[in-house]
Amino acid sequence: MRLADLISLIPYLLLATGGLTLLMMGIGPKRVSTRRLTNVALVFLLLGAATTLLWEAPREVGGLLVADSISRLFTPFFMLSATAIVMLSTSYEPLRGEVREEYLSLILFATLGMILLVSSHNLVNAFIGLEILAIPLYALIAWRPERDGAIEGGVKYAILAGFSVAFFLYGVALIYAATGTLDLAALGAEPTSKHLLPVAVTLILVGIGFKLALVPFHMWAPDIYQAAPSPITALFASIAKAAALVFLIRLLCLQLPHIWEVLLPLLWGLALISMVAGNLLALHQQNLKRLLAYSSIAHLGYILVALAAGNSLGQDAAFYYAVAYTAMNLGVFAVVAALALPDHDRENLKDYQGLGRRYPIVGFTMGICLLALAGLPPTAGFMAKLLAFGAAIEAGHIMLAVIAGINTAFAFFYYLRIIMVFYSDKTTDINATPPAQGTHAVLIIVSLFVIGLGIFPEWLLESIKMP
Amino acid sequence: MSQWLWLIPGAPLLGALVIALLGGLLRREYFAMAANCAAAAAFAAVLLAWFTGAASQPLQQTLYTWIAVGDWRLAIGFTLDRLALVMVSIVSGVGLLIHLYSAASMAEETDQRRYYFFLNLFLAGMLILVLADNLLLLYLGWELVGLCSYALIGFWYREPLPSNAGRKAFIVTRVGDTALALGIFLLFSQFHELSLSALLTHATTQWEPGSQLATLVAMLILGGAVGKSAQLPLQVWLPDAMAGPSPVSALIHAATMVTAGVYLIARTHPLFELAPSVQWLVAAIGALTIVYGASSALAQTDFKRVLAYSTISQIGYMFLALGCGAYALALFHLTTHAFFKALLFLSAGAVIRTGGDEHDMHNLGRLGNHPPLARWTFLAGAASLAGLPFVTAGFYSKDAILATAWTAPAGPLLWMFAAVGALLTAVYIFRAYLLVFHGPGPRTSTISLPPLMAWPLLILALLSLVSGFVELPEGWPGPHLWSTWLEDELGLAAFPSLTITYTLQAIAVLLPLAGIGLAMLLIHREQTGQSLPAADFLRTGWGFDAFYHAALVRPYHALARGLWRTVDTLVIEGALTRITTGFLAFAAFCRKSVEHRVLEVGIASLVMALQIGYSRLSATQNGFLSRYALMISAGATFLLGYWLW
Amino acid sequence: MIPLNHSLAIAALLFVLGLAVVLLRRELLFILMGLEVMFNGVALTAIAAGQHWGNADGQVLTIMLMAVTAAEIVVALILIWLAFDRYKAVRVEALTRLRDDNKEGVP
Amino acid sequence: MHEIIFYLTSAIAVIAAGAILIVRHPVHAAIYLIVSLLALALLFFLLGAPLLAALQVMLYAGAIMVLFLFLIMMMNLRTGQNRPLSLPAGWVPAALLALFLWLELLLLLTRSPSEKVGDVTTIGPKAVGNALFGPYLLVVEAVAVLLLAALVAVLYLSRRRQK
Repeated sequence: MRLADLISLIPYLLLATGGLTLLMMGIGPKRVSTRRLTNVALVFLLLGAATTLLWEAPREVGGLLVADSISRLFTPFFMLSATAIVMLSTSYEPLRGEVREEYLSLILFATLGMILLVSSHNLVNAFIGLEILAIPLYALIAWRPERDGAIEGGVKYAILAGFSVAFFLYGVALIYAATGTLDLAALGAEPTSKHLLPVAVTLILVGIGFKLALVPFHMWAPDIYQAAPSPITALFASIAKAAALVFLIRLLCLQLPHIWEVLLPLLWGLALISMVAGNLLALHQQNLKRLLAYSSIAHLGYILVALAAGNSLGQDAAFYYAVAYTAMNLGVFAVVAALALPDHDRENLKDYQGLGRRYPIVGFTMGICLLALAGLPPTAGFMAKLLAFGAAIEAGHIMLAVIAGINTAFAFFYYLRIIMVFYSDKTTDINATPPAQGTHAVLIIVSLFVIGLGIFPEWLLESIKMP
Repeated sequence: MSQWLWLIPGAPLLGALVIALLGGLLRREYFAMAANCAAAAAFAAVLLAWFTGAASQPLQQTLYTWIAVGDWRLAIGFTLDRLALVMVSIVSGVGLLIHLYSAASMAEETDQRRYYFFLNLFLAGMLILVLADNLLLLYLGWELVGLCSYALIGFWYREPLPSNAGRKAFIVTRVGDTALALGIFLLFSQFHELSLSALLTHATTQWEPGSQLATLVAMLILGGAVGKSAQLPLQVWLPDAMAGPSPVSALIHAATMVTAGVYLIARTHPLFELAPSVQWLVAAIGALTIVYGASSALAQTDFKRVLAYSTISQIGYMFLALGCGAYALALFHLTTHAFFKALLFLSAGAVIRTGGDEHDMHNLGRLGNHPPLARWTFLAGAASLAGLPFVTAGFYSKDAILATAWTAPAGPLLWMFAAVGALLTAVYIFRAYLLVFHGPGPRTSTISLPPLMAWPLLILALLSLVSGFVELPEGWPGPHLWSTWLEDELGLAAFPSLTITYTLQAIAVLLPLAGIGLAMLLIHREQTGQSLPAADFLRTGWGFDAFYHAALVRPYHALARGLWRTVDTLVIEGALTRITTGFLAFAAFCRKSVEHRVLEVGIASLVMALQIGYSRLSATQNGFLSRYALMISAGATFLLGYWLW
Repeated sequence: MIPLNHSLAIAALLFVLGLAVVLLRRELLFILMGLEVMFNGVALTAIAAGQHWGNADGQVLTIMLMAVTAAEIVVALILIWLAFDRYKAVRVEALTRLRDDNKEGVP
Repeated sequence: MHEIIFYLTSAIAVIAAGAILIVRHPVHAAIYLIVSLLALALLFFLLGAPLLAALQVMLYAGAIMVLFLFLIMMMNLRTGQNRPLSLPAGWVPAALLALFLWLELLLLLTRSPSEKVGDVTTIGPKAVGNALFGPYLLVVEAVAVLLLAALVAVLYLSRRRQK
């Protein structure tokens, strides 16, 4: 292992040692303050993000990991988002006193899982990454088990995630059975004439589809979104999904383009039903977190519209959409977290009445992120949809693009409904402590990012170009 | 200068940002100063461009590449050719004067920050629109000015009238904007290109003249232009927009924004040349609008609404010129119109302001006591608008359009409309002048205007009188600077043979004089209590508002309600059958016709389908773990089934 | 010897049996056992394929699978235990409090 | 001979797995599961993976199943009874779906004819070890983190319970 390899590994090592350090601090005889623990976690995450700058041009590490432009973009992105999650968690009322070394180390491990997933060059590695991401989440969903629905959410997610990962693994095993290798580069050279190969990739698609909450693998999403503490909802509604998505795009577009081609009709169908069912389900939903869960199902549908195009524009659009989607959802769930009541989240929409007026920054972020989710310029959401639907049109999927457009129009209704609630004249009388400084910082940064990405999309599109 | 091009829209944009972000730190008197500085900087940049060769050589600047995906890239860039140079000069020059005027006239308003923010933002948007070298940026500016217009019309949003007017303007122009957006999409899907110059080259080389695509695209662009420029049939928003402050009316709804449609057509004129039928339609719309606006202005009692209908009518002249292929002449009239219409609005604003916010012309006349300066400058503007021969700019620009209209297909007919319009123009504007300034009230006022209001009026008055001399009528000895300078970009206008031209010019000389006489007659009749025949019809703008209300607004309301409420409410509300009378019978017929029923049932069943879809799907989310797993396996089975099949 | 197809068919049968257990049984512990059987189907696929291709990757995959299953089962078991401890929930029917609220949902 | 043992063992593995579907008592189910796992271990051995066979016995049958049994006993102590087996309401579609999925998999898996049928070559612990600590070294490290994460999760959740 050469020095350059080691340098490429530094972010991963930092996350693992960061988790360990936190745990060690926890077992010492003296109780370390929560603030200090948080700071340590933040330092490791930021350091990890910074060290990705040291990465050299695309290189493979031990045939398992690859540090190319995609991982160089998403690794620091995930780490920074995880920083935001940590900051949200520390001031999240329902978890007060529970954000200690276990919580923080699990978040660090989950982040490690994500960055392993997006940079893996081998299916075994991807599988482990997926699991390092998933297992901390089982516990994090049920964090502070006495919360309403926490355990139910944890059990549901653990069992269903196990169920879906069985499909994923079955796909991996069948790929191995078909070709005798698990290395993605070697797989790229295999012809599709091996019947098992597309079948196996379809099974992997089922497993990833579960993580992405595509219809019909979506049913867990609203329940778990509702059950989890909002910062954790933010985690797996944004970056965890983005990680799975990036892995899928890497697998299909970069490594197995020939499989991608034959898989297009399936993606087409998944995109269609995800959009339609997601938006329909969101239409009258009263619980904000569930509503956002359904909206994110629809958004994954839009992303699949781009992927189903099967061209390079679609690939770029999907990557762009992944980033935009992450930021938008991080923003809305950060708002939900910021407005939480002492013991649980606000549930029904009417509990949020007028809060946008009372807390201007919160309202601003919610407004920006919802407009972005609705796809209005000049936000990133607009550009993402433009690129995605543009890709579909370029590929001749006019029908799909039209349906996506209609869906976007309908989705407008419920996004507008939320904004109207936030800025309604009546104000809810359910009071809670105002959002903390750290939360405000996260909110502002996220909304600026969402706007900035919409105005300067080239910055992102440039950086995902393959050298 | 090329690398400083961004400064032209950048300066007001920066001003707007400073006012928005640092507004909390500034005392309220400084908002006007900041906004004026920004406008002055933009104007200075334009002057600099004139002196550094923009008048001879187009300038270009690419700011940054916005998107580059696949084989397609979109750069944000500005182009300053002669057409754009004319526009930016007007926008920034007149804009600056109106900013200065605002500083005095709006000084007592409490919400200075919002006002100047939107005023500066509007200026930036308009300059972006004009300078944009691609359609997307143009559309951005287009929407930005629409937004600012909406915000400024509704500046006094606590009163119902302005805020409703703002909403109306927004919604009506949105119809046009949608058409424009569709046109842009269509162009993009055809050529995978948004750069204006490249698009026009592609279109002229690849499309046959008269081809369906070219016609469709031209129609869509025309739709956008019609909405923004308040031409038939989307003119209804402009009279109501007068509910905003007078400087706003002067800047946005007379001098600049409403001419954006004219600019757009001039900018994309090769497309219209590929679609001769649409081009003729432009001329026809223009001709009809001229008569429509002028006749409606005839019966108004509200001072500013006269000017609003007059604007509609005058932009009709520009459309007529565009439709006849005389783009340079359209631009010429645009320029002179910007001067005299801004002048009219500003002096009318001064009169209204000193008259205690009185809008009714009869009352203003009874009140008398108007600042003399406002009176003389109004007279100058009115003379120019009426086109009093030889000494006013309006004469030269309108006369040329009248002459060139003769050459178009069905030219004599178009000319007739334009000539009738010219006559009516003189009638209504002098009616307004006589009513307000020669009413029964005292005429001994010595009220002087503050210098910040006086100077813009004087400058504009001067320009309204002399700016016509750059282009003397066809067949006259003397300079034709304007058309020759723009010839490379916009081509030359066609004129009928010299004898006809001279005849037409002679008629054009007589028309305004006849108009003044008619105006005096009219005043006399009005003062003796006889009103104009069909005055109500004219005053309501030929009843367009009522028509739209019955044919569009009411069904739309029902539709919106239906979407929000449940199905049965829709069915009850959606009956929608209140029969209107008079000439609105046509609308009633439409509403009762088969199509409407079909639409209604369609909407109802759509809502029903959505409801059912929601409740069916929502019922599956029953929290039941095994059911969730079942769905996953079912999904997997279906996906695998694809490979079997 | 044993053809790859046969092993794969047996593995598929195991996988589907496990799946059937997950779908048909309502006791949480049974569902977890069903998951185990599914994973074992996968393991058999990997081992058989490893034999077919004559390399160790299949076995590596299976070892990873075992480690992951162990981790997963442990966390799942503790959650099931918590559910039992708090709500006396042994069957999935007891865990349906998180759901779409249909009574109030339609305006 | 080899084949007979193989098919016989697979039959046991399948039947034992199928039994889980129908038995009533969780302890019985656990025992059937152990039988299935052990049969599978034998299959691994027959397929030339002795290391995995050993691991299967130790890890699954030895460790994980003990956890299961432990939990069953704890829970049964509380409930004190087990219900008679009654298939849930919507079992027919679910069963049909499973059947259909199996047929589908079978058809897809046997599409390509298996070409070579040679002798079983044992891939021993050494080869596996070489692979694990050669090309897959990083994965092994990652698994360590995974197990640590699981440990932390379990410790936290169980600590809560004691309060």
